[in-house]
Amino acid sequence: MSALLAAAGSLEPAARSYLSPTGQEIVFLLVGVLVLGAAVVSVTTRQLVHAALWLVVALGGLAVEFLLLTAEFVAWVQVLVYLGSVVVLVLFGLMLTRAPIGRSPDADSGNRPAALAVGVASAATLVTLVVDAFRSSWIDLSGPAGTTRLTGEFLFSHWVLPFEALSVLLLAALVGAIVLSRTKDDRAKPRPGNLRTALTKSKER
Amino acid sequence: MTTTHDLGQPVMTSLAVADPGGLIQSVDWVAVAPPLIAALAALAVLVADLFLPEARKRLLGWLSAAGLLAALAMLLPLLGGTRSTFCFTSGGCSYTADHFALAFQLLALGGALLTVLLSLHTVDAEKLPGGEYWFLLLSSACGAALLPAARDLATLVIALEVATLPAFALVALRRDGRGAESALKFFLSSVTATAVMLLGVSFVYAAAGTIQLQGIAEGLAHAPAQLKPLAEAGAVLTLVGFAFKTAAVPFHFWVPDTYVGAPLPVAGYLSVVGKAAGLSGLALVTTVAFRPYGHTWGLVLAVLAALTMTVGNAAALRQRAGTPHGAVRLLAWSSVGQAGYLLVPLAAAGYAGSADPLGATVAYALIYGLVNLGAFGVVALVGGSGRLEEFRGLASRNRWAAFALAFFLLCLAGLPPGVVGLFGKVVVFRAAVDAGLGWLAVVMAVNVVIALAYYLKWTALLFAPAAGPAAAPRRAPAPLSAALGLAACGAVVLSVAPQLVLQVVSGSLF
Amino acid sequence: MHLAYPAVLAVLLFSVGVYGVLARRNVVLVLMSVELMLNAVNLNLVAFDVWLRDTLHAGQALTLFTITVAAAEIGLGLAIVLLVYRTRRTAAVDEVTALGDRHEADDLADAAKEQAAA
Amino acid sequence: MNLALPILVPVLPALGAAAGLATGRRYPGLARPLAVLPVATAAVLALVTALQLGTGATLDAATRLAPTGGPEISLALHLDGFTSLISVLVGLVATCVQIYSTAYLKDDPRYPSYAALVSLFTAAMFLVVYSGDLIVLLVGWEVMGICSYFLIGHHWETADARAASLKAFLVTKLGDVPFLFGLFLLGADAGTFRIGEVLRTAADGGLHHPTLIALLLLAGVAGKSAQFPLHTWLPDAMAGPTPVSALIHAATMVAAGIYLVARLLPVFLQSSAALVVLAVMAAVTMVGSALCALAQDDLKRVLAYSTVGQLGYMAGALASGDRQAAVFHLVSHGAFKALLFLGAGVVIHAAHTNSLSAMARMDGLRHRIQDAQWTMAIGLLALAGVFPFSGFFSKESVLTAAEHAAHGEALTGSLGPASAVPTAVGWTVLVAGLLTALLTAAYALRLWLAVFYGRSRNGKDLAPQAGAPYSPEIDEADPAHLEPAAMRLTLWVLAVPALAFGLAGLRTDWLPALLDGESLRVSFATGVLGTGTAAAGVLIAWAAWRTVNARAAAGQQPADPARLLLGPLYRPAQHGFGVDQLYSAVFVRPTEAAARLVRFLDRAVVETYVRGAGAAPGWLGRAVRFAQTGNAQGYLTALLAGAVLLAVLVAVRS
Repeated sequence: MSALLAAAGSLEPAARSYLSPTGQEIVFLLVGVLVLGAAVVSVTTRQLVHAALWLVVALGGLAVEFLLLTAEFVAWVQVLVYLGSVVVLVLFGLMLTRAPIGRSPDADSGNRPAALAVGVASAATLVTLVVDAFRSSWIDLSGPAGTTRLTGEFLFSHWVLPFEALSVLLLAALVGAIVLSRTKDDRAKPRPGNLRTALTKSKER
Repeated sequence: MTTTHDLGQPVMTSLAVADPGGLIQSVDWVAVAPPLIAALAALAVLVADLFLPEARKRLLGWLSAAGLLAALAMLLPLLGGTRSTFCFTSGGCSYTADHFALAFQLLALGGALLTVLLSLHTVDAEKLPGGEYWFLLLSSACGAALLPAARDLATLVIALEVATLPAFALVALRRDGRGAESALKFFLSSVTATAVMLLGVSFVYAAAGTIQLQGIAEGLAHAPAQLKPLAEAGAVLTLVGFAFKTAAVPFHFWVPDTYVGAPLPVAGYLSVVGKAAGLSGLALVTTVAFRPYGHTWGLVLAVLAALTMTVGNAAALRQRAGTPHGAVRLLAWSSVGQAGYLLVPLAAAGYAGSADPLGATVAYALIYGLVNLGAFGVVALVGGSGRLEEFRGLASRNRWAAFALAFFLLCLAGLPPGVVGLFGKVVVFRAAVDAGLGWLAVVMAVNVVIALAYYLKWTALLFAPAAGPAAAPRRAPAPLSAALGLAACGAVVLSVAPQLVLQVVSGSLF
Repeated sequence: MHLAYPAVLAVLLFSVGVYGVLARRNVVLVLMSVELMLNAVNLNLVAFDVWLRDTLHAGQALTLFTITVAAAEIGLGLAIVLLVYRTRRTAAVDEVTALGDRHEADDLADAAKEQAAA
Repeated sequence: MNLALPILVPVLPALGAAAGLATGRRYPGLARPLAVLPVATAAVLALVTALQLGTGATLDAATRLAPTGGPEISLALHLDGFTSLISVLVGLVATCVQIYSTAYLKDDPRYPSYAALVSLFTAAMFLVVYSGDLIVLLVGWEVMGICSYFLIGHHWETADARAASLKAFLVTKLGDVPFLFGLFLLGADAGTFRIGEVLRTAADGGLHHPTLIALLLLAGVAGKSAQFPLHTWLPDAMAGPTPVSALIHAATMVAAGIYLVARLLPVFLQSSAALVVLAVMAAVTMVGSALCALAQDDLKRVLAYSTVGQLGYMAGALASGDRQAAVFHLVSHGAFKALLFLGAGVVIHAAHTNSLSAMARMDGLRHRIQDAQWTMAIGLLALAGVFPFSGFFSKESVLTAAEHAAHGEALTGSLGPASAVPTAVGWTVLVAGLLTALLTAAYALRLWLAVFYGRSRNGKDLAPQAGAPYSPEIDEADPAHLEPAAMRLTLWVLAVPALAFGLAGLRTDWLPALLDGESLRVSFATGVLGTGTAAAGVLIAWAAWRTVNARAAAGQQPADPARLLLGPLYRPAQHGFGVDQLYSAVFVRPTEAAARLVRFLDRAVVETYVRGAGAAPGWLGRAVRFAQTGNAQGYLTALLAGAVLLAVLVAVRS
């Protein structure tokens, strides 16, 4: 059965050459360049808050890429979870740790040369591997692959167990985050959802 | 959308394969009972925490212990045979309770139970927030119990996260600088390792077309040659996440720092249950999913094993008696070294091309788990700043604790009278030799000898005369004594009758 | 669409994340870089899912799980960062090194003691 | 026969040890009975077992212990004449030592744990003797190693004791690693760990790597039985209490190595190379240690070196293919060496020093401790191999075995063809043995004269010399009183076998029937040669003693007769021919590291271990610790770099 699945992804010589891209591909590439550029700026800029904002651009661009790949539901989740909450959390984190608003000269650690080496090495390796493997693969984008209805169906007909496990994970993360944000002598239990008050309170201390 | 359709390819909608009778997979509740009960117990603790008055919070700990006992009891009806649930209509299941899963569930839940007993005192003494502590511990145990039964990569990854994520919070639960720092290191290493692992998973998925373990094996065996390098790299990257949990070198750096900063029972928990989770995941993905690439990961694991044991033991050897928290640090490095031994049969499985050597890992892990938790328990009992110096003359202050620790250390070292440790090592040794990994066996033997030095040094320290005036013997808290007694009795029983645990070596696991 | 496009984009994004994790000083920025890595994996998974026409949609399911895991991780991670900041007054990853085991100071002290004893 | 008896023999002392450890602190009064009674009972049971078994019979019993998936391990019992003989010896010596210790360590606060360890040690030795399974034997072997570590380090307040216990442990462990490999290889080759079956396989030529196995095992034997080049721990181990020396270093632990080779001799006979190595090892050990013994000033070190030398005789007999002679000498040596050590304990107790040169300046020791004087005379005569003491017969049987081997007709009995032993082995052992006989007689006489016939020159020399060897005992001997009866009477008990056991060699039917059945009769040629060389040694030593005393009377600085005899060899011999220094140079980092070794004894376990095993783990450990900077980013770099490296390697390979 899985042999059949493996054959489902076509390794046949691409129906189109790389030199005559489809409209979708052009959009994908343009957005891809934007995403990559935003990501690079995000990890190099010296303005910490800007880094978070560039991250928003990169993650939003990725949502567009998901849409282009016909994975609608994933795209919306991406927008909701990342742009809606993760980035907000990150900004909170930056502010609560009193990250300077302007340029900070020491945004990068002394580990930069090593980081560059490892980053370049990983990029070289992975790109080589991926290009070598997929140089002739073609994605068939016809038909719905990720509508909300479809997603709901496959999630609940195939992936119930990890889904349930995730609920334990989320609850544990929530409880963990709350308990760590409370200060030690703060014995009164915060009501659910006042993580933020706890955070700000701790900041005031 | 302009696409060219591959005509030879059947177009299937999800409706065509989904079970027409019901949308949701059927569930065998008995099979999933062990992790499920742990999760339910966690919830119960969390709810009970809201209603219990401050003075009765101790009950929560006992409630957790009861929950884990119930979960352990639910292993018994599963002994008969293999049961699977959460099955796909197209074949394969997400959850399988076979002997392999049961053995590791026993380790995870039993280890968690011992940890609970060890923690009862710590939670009080260090004023940790009780309800959250027990809840997080039980959630993590639930993940560790789910992991060995998972049979697809999604469940495996999520279970690993369920086991790990609460542990971050547990490590930092003292909410002081040390706890925070150690949690930070643990967290960063773990998150990075997870990302690398997921990248590997995505490559494996691309090459095999599925994320069910059994399916991956078939898919990889038939994968086109073009995808092979990618698939092998993906397989190896997938191992990283589990190797991180197992504390294999070079993914081990977090271990000493984290153990030192964490509350002691949590450190013990990480060194046993965390390691068991990583190890079971490693065993599953290697021997089940990546079976066709046995020689690749066999070699990788063999090298990792050799590195791990050598680095762990060499570092443990350098621990000074006067360093604060030296005892925990020594145990941390020793656990790195032991992880090396645990990896040996896995590597052997890659070379032998069969899952038979896994039995040795299971047996050794069970032995190691029991003894190591015991050692952490004694260190917790001694308390203080955890310098090795403080163990000098323990025998004159607290004879039973000293004997217990000496016995645990001898078991870890693999010396008589800790015969069970010796047998464990012999079994692992055999696995390596049988698979033709002679060089690894030699490395292991040398390491066992190196390790003798620091285990014996510590043991000798216990019986040396106390340097200062002997402190008045502190009465050991009852639960702590119970846990230590349990661990010591277990180790003694196994030393007298090692076949109890060694029989898994001969039986078939999957 | 050529599969190579999303796949290459994903691995490049991943490497950028790797660089960020290793080069950034502020822990929050390190966390952001980890998010980049995870997102790269997501792109990979979605692309492979669509390419494989996987009837189980394992790729997309895993993507959704990964997003959730990432959210949980960042929540807990920030709590840890705040705790570190509260106790150590810093959020720079290379300043939180009290638990290291280098002990140069120890070694020097030992050497001095040995000198004195001799 | 009833299996319970032989099983109880190792179990009783072990239980006694456990009980002693458990109750020692709370009920100190129980410590003595708990120390003596189990061991004594075990000794009686060992005797009963031996008598029940009778001569020429063997008994094997086994119960499966652990399925390991391969060769299985079983709790096997093997009884034959060898085990009978040695177990009775072990029981006798251990009982004497326990009784003696009740008096010798009367006021030692750590007596309970000491006695328990001695019991445990005895139990382990019984286990080694009775075990029919190599792995179970290994367990006993290791337990003995640990016990000896603790016992030698009994006086751990002193640097010497700590260093010595450590050294004993490390050096024997250095041998145990190859030994472990040898055992596993042997088990793998033979497909079983049962000794009986291993021997059967060996006899059928079924071993694939006999030479490798034999050499690996020899390393362990050299460690335990203190053969060159791993002998260095034994003289240092004298820092332990004297009864421990008697127990460990005369009759039990060091005998274990010899006993093991005797049991596995058919394996060794498969490889003439291993026999040659064994013979050379024995020869170097014998001669070297005898020279060292002659030059030592410390009474116990003299005895220790003589033990090394006598073990060399046994090894030589084994190399000649005659295990009867080896075990014969083992037993008689066990008896007289235990006697000598216990006697030395009495002397040290009375003289307040270990130093021979200090004793040589003391008047009247012989009047105060007459028991010791006469029993030690018996022991020394046996050691020197004078007719009709036990040492004479056993040593002659060794020389006879060597002589036969030299003529190509080795007394291998039913174990293998006589041709298995190269003639060079016989010659090596024979020549070295005769030379050693001469030296042995010389140092035995020197010892006796120095201890008992010392003469005070000016009455003020009684205090030990500055820098005299270290005397660890808690010492409150009162010159007005005799030593306690427990110390004196045990000497006489041990004197009986030292005197009479050799006569068993004369009754040619009993002892051989118990062992392999070959004759143990002394051949005329070696008898004459051996006695002649011994007599020559005595004469030379006597002459030297007279010369030295005459010079002293003439007002010259009194000197050690050994200095006269050895000439330029004296100083190297006194320092064990620099083997230790050689080790420092080779294994330990040169010179300054050796000096630091002494200074940092508190960390000694780690440091010496690290250096003894080569400095690599130490450097590695330092590097690892150095990498543990505490900077999480560094950790992440290693993690990611490791992952990338793995990916690259795998991608390149595929």
